[in-house]
Amino acid sequence: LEECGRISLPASTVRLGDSITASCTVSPNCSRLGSEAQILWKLETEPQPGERQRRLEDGSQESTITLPPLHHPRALLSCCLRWENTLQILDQAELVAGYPPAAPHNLSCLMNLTTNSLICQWEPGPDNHLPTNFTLKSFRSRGNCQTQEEPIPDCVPKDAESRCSIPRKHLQLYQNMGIWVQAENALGTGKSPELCLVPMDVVKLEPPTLWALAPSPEVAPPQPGCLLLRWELWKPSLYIDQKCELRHQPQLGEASWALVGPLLSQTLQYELCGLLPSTAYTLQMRCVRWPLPGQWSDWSPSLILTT
Amino acid sequence: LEECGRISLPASTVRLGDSITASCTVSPNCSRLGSEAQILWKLETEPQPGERQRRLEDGSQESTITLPPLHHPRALLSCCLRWENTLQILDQAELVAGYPPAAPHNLSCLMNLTTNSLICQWEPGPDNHLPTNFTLKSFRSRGNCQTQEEPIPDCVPKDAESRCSIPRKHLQLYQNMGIWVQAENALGTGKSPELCLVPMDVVKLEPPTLWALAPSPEVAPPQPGCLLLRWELWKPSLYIDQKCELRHQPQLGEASWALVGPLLSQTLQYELCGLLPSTAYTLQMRCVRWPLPGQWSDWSPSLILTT
Amino acid sequence: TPLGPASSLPQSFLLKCLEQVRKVQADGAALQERLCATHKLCHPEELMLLGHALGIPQAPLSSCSSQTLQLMGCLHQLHSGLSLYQRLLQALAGISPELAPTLDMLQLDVTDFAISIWQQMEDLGLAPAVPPTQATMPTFTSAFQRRAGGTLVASNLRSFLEVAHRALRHFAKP
Repeated sequence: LEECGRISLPASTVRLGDSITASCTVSPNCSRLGSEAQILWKLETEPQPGERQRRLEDGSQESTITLPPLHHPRALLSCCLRWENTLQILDQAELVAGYPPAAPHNLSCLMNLTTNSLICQWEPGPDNHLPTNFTLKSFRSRGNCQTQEEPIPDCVPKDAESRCSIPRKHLQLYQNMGIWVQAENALGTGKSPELCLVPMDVVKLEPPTLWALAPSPEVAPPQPGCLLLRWELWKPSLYIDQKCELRHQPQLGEASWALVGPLLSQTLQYELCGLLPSTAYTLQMRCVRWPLPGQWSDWSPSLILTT
Repeated sequence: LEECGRISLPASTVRLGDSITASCTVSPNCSRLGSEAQILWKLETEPQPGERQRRLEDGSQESTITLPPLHHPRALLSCCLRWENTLQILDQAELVAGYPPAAPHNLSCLMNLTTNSLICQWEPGPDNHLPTNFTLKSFRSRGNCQTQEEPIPDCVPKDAESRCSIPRKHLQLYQNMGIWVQAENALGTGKSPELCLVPMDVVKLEPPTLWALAPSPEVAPPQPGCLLLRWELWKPSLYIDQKCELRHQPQLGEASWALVGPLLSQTLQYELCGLLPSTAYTLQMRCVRWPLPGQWSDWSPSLILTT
Repeated sequence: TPLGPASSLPQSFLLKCLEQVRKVQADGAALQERLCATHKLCHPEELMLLGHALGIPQAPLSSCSSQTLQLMGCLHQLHSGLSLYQRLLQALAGISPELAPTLDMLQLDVTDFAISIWQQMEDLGLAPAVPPTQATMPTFTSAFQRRAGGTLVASNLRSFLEVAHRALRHFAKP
């Protein structure tokens, strides 16, 4: 089969605002007009003037055109021929325009003890109009991530999510690791600033569970203006030494939270005093890995007790 | 490494109610008791009497036991040895008991024009207590499925569902195909009765959409005791010739449905008369492929109009 | 007293080790619970004879026991013991689909703990140049033997960790 017309482009992807020079070669027998076939260009539906045409040795015609700066991420370029007062499309090419990827930013990671994976998320940066692949890259390191030991397999996020989770089997929970995000498209690569962290130091704790201690034979009823409490750490974190904080405020009125802490992470019974008598209080608690480094858990759901 | 003790079974899966004979061979140096090691059997936690023990040429001991009929689908058999007044477990085997699969029944198929697949479902039959694989098998046929032409790839349902969908690319919509379900487990195979159908003859139509025709310059208001209606076929079935049926009943009271049909599947305007004046009516419509064979669609959602 | 200068070890290292001991203990307990629930292997003492036949090696912790407590010797034994358990757990691969996730988690945490100790010994210039001779691993020829082996290894690991935990708590005392 003889090629009828063929567009060739220096690159199929250019930067927005750049202009591009294209050429179209039309073979002689396809045009059947003999030598003087008149090649025309269209960008989307707009005819494009200013093409330069020449005959090649093999008798085919070659037209070259420098298009105006591209301002649309996608544009359809057509190479056409005037034939029996119709405009015949011989070939089409999609012009793709955009920007190199910005460096992803705000990279942050948390170690999830339920899924046992390190979950990192980031801001991808402005839309660059081009298909862009994000990859979470990491490596193990002895010191503070200056030297790279074994690399860890790339973490490829699921369809266009700006988060990725590194499974437990690729992690050494008590060693330093360097982490960054790489964005890549047809026009270049962007690299986020590098994080250096120890997975266990960024464990995300779930809050403890707070309970009222019902008076019973073993448990004397609370003094006036006091409340009897009990709490339990989040089960998957029992092996981690923690300290906790309690905050309380009268349920009604505008009083701000009063903070009590640090509290031991394990108590069977705690008497909270210094409260207004026969008043309903909202109580919440949170814990943090301690004395080793860690992140505070969220505040627990409220427990409402009346003195 | 010397095999300490090894249970051998004629088959790891037997029929519920059958009894099974097992043997356990204990190598001499494992027992270190010299010849007279006393082999004992346990089924779950119950000691099993009645084993027969003999010495083999190589000095190992072999105990054989015929167990009582099995009435549990799963049971753990242990070969043990008395040693320094403890009972040592040398080997364990899980006895699996059940029934051969019953023949699946109530096989029915519908051609879904949205997913463009033939969806078949069946009743698996009683639980046979064994892991059972169900496969939907089918073949193309010229006549009424007496002769088998090309087979169609097996359709394996997703985890234990009793339905499977054969994708469009395996179907010839206007040809006969034979379909049946095969159930298979360690004790045998069960085969459902065979269906012989033409996919297009079992198309499942979605109901048409019913509208009231608002009076307008072109549309004269309805006569007393009449209602002005319009309906449209379900879009994906427009290429199929259909006939439709309308049913109506006064919204209040106990009157049963009145049926109007057959109605042409395409009308821009329909006047329904013979109704009680100023009465609220509930209207529903359904359609069926016609004159070619097909399945009635469900009744459409109700349209409530007042004469 | 045979006690080495406990203070030569950073407090954060000792606290990390204590946390890792508790983590591995929790993983080990989970494996034992599942072996009992899923395969009814609840009593290691019922599997002594099979254990002898399989030849499951034990890890010495003499330098960590209270009578002969010796810091650096204890670290060495702790590291080689953990390496032994890592290899034993590896040999149990294919134990059963239900137990595989629990076994993997235990093995990963034991490996992490061994690395923490090795790196601290390297930082102190105490890591042995020649790797210690490795005990031969038992070969398990049936699913039952892997489960029985798992029950014995988990039980031995539990006692190993109890001694290690007491020693580390002692070293960590300010």
